[in-house]
Amino acid sequence: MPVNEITYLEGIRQGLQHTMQEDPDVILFGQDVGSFGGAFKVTTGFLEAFGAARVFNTPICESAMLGAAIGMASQGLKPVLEVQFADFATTAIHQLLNNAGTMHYRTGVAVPMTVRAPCGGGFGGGPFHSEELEAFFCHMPGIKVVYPAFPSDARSLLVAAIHDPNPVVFLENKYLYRHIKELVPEAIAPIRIGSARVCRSGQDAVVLTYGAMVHEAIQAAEHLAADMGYRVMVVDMRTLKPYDTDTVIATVAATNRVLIVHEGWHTCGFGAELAALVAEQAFHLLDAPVRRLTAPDCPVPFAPDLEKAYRPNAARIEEALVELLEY
Amino acid sequence: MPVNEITYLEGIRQGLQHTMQEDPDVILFGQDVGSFGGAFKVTTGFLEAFGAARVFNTPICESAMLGAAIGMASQGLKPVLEVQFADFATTAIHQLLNNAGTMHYRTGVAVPMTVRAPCGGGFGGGPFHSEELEAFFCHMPGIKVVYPAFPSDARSLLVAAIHDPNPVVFLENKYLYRHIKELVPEAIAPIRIGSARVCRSGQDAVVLTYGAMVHEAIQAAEHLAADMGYRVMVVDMRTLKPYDTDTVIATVAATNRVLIVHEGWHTCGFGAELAALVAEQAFHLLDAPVRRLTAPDCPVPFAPDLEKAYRPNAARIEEALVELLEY
Amino acid sequence: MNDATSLFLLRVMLTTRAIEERLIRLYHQGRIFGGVYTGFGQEASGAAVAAIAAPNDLFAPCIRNLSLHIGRGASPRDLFRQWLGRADGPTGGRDGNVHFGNLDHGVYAMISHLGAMISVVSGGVMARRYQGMDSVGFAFIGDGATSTGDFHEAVNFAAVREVPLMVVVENNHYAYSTPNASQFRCRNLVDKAAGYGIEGIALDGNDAIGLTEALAPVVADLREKPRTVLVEVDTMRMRGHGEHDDFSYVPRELLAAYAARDPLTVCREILLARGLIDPPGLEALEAEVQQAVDEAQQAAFRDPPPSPSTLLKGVYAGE
Amino acid sequence: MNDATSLFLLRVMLTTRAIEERLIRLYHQGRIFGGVYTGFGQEASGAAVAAIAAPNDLFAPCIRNLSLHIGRGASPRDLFRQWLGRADGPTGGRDGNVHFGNLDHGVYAMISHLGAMISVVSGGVMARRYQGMDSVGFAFIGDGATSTGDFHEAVNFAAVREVPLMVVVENNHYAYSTPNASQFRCRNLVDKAAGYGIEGIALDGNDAIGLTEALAPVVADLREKPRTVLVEVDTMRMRGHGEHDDFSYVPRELLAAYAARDPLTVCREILLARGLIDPPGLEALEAEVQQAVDEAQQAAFRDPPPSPSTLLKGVYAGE
Ligand SMILES: Cc1ncc(C[n+]2csc(CCOP(=O)(O)OP(=O)(O)O)c2C)c(N)n1
Ligand SMILES: Cc1ncc(C[n+]2csc(CCOP(=O)(O)OP(=O)(O)O)c2C)c(N)n1
Ligand SMILES: [Mg+2]
Ligand SMILES: [Mg+2]
Repeated sequence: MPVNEITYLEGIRQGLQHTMQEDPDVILFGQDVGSFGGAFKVTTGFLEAFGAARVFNTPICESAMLGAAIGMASQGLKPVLEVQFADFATTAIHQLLNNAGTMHYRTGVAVPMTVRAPCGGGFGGGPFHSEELEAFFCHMPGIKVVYPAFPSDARSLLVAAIHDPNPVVFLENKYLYRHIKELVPEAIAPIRIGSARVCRSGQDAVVLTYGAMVHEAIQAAEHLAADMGYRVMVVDMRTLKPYDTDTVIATVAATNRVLIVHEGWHTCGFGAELAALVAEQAFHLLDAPVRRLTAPDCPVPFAPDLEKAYRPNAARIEEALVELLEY
Repeated sequence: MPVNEITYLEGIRQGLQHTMQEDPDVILFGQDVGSFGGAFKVTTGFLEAFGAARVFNTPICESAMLGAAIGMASQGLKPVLEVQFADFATTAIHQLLNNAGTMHYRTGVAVPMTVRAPCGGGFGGGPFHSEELEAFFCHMPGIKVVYPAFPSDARSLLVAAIHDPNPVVFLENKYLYRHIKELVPEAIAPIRIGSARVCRSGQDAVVLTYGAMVHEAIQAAEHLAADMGYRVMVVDMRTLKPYDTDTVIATVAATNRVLIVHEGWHTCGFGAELAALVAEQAFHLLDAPVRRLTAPDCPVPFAPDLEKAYRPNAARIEEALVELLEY
Repeated sequence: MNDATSLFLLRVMLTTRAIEERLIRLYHQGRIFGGVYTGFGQEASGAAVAAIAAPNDLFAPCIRNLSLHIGRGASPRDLFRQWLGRADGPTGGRDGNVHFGNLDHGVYAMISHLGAMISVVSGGVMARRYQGMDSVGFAFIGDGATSTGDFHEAVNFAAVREVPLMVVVENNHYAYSTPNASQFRCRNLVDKAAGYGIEGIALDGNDAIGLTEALAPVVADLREKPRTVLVEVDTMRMRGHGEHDDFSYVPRELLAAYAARDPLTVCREILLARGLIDPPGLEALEAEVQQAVDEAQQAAFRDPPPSPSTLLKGVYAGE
Repeated sequence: MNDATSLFLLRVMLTTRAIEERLIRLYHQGRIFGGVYTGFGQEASGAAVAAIAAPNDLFAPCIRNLSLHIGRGASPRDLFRQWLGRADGPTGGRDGNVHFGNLDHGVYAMISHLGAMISVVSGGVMARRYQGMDSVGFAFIGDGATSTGDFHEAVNFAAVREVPLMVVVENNHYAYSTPNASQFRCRNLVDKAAGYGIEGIALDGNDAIGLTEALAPVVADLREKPRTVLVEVDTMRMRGHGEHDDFSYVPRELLAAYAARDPLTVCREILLARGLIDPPGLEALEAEVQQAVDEAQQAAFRDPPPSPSTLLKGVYAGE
């Protein structure tokens, strides 16, 4: 089986390209996604490959873009909409929450649309180009939320998202775009939305995380193994709504100590949901209180030193793990 | 001390009226708040009492309304903005999250504005007039969130919200507007944003809740006391951001069993935050897993039987409490 | 315009009026859960659009456009089922009152957020044309809702993409209690068309026949030369925002002026004058419509409500 | 227009250009964290507005309006501190690049969400007038951002409330890579004015002196008769959207045409022609500006970054 090394960004590109090649119902639009290839150059060449009827630029109007995607999806197309930064989706929350998220429930009409939303910080993007908004999206009934951390998963999950008959928010971590590479086979393996990935095995504690923090957690676990001999499991949640409660419970059963890590805000973040689930359903399995390590409730700061203090990283994950392991 | 019986709605009205009488910097605007008195008639007579410079109708433009409030607040006024239903604030999340919520952090300019947002269901409002969106608001750095359940608290907390130097989302439960009465003194007692209210004492379990569910929880606790002799404490969180972690921990310490109840959605709801806090900080105090009783992840249905199944109520709280108490 | 179309307009409007009169009565009898919102006095535009449209066209009605639903084939019984939250109604009781539609008839079920549906119907038309269908979209919107960002984004986007879309602004002079003067500063809402680079057409919104005659050629042309157009129709909301609202803020002379031009009266008179119907025929038609509405209401009251056990069915498709 | 004003325009634009040229160089040297976005070629409008405005006026600049900041008194050192994320910069390193302001100068710090600041400056002006101050607002916005719902809501709201607000649309023909033709269908953006019931004025955006002369009486009149106006200025973005962008999608002839009408060249020539400055005076001024920029940059590089311990300071006011 031929194997190639691809970036996270290339994984997204391949997933989208593959789906568009296979299925003429897939339509791509967004600001600058046409000949420019999008702000992050994910769709370079798509206009040329698939033509102006399937790939087009929009004016700057997130609400109308989402509305149009809903309209297209309701007619059986599978629109893929790129918002330039997830942060800007906040101008059109109602279209996702109230329109896309309720249409099937209210009327029986399915809305198979995918919203690609680049998110996350770590590159000096400041308060308006670095946000992690998964908690908002996960709170919306009728919406699915996918957030890969690896090139292979990005590729497979984008295919799954596009073919899912529901509105899916596909979160792309901008920091990972060009920082993460992986060897992947030619053929795209199917992944079920709702399944987590155990990235690293271990029995002393488990880190439940996703997005860029997966890689920080793996690094922290490796340090800890080398320095102190602890075996820490790392789980990439990978899909946040629905999320893989079975894997969460199983890994808590296997380790009895849980650290939850994400780069989104603390209060009512996705980590709260995970901690609540563990507290409700795995209480008897815990040898120590569940612990959250998240960004604080604070706008994402620009200055490198501030952002470093803001964003969890391998060193702070390691610290938290040591406290948890020594509890 | 003269005492009057007032409704929840009247509490809000009095709080607003009092503040406007005392402080000319308080300005009121929103759709139909003028001579019409607003969709729920909270501001009847305000235009006549305070004049057109301080009370005015706006076009239908939630984003521009929020933006204008930010602009006014940045100049030292204390605007109070009514959105007709909290549901419609979803068209302008960016103004709250990104603009109001970050301005002081970014520039040192305070934004003392209050957004009054009628929310919640129980009256056949359907998917777009019944939403509970506190989890969204609580996830936003720089924003405070207040959600009274009693006429006296509504009155006091609205005064506190208006005088707070930060953007405050003041959630008003529509079901409570005319359903809940309370005897209150003439003088408005100050309440600190960040303090919960212990509505009912007890030592067998505690219900952490807010909004309309406070009254359902009290009813459930009374039934349980009468039927089975259990003494269940009920805590009205009352302010959700910041929330009163001390009271939460203290009541868990006093009862060792926790039920969290709200009528908002389950996943990443405010209940997840409370459960996570308890799991992290009061793990050793628990005799049973913490439990959430919330609305399911489902649009708010219209039909009475469906909405009854959707929305937690005294009977279901009682059921959950029995399970918790017998764990 | 052929005779059948004229009679279609009259029948649609009579049916709409009869249903809404019944809803109003049921509301005041306390037999309806939730509020009641009608298009009383605004029946002409929805009927006219239904008369003009083709089978593959798509529609985004607002709260005052029951006549559009009726014109596209919604049955009175479905209407009452919707208002009563019945299991077999268009939304199965998940939503109530005006928030329904039927994509088999091309009609989207609105969400409450004003302006949000224009882009949806526009996207629907884009999809149908991509699929090779001839399809034109019709979006209705109130004077108040033209202030929303959603109105602007959707009209601009559609105009740029040359989506064949007719945006019908029903200027009924009030948005809830707020009059035009506090809502916009342009003289007419049709003045907005130029800012989108599209044609604007202002018409009398109470004359269904006049609307049909004026708009039919425009729509025919949209099919040939796809593009977006803005139509402003002048009309009046003859009741409160909802039935809970006594609309005492509306000057009674204004209401009287529009009452004299009630869409049903206008249509009836034209049909009588043109000899397309005679008084006995009219009486028979009205009786027939009333009977259908009576029967539909009675049937809907007997129809079952949704079972609570179905609460979570269909939150996600494919599950 | 008096001579001092002409010289003010020149100095503001020279300073702006010198700072932005320096930022571009620093970016390509890898000495700036994050991206660099400039208003290269669009210096005239911000300078003109600064020249016209009064002390109590309020401003909402966009990413291409450094000249407005400079014209309102932002120091080059503050600018570099901002771009370098320094502790004592306008946002203390919490925000970066163009997202800064100074309310002491009446200038709001923009958020990125396009269109969102128009309502903010409008609300600020409402507040100042309520407080009895004479204040006019100036909001800048790009051609692309006119497509946002926020633009529409804010302009309509301001127009209805008769807020003295000048909305300056800088049509630089591109929104990132997207040309006007894919952004709007009206001929000129000023065509939107009628839809808000406000006056629209179209001007050459590269002639600071012409802009000042044309707009000064308009602003004077706004103070007397408060109302909102829309100004469209024709200009060109002479670099990429940011320095990471090679803007190869912009036809080089288009750039050449605007290069010939570079705002600095235009202004210099008028001043020389009017005898308000002579070549040696100009040279001296340019040298002075360059030296100020050099010093400011060097000072800013020495200025300390914020301490990580201050991360949570100021999330809430009053704490
Ligand atoms: C975004 C949004 N804000 C507020 C509301 C509340 N609301 C419902 S109808 C209405 C008035 C609508 O007026 P108009 O558009 O003129 O329609 P009409 O009722 O006159 O037909 C308002 C403010 C809403 N539905 N959506
Ligand atoms: C609501 C929103 N959507 C998308 C973006 C991303 N974005 C930043 S600048 C830009 C182009 C802006 O074009 P224009 O308004 O013409 O201003 P110019 O850059 O030409 O000065 C875009 C799409 C944004 N900032 N805000
Ligand atoms: Mg109206
Ligand atoms: Mg531009």
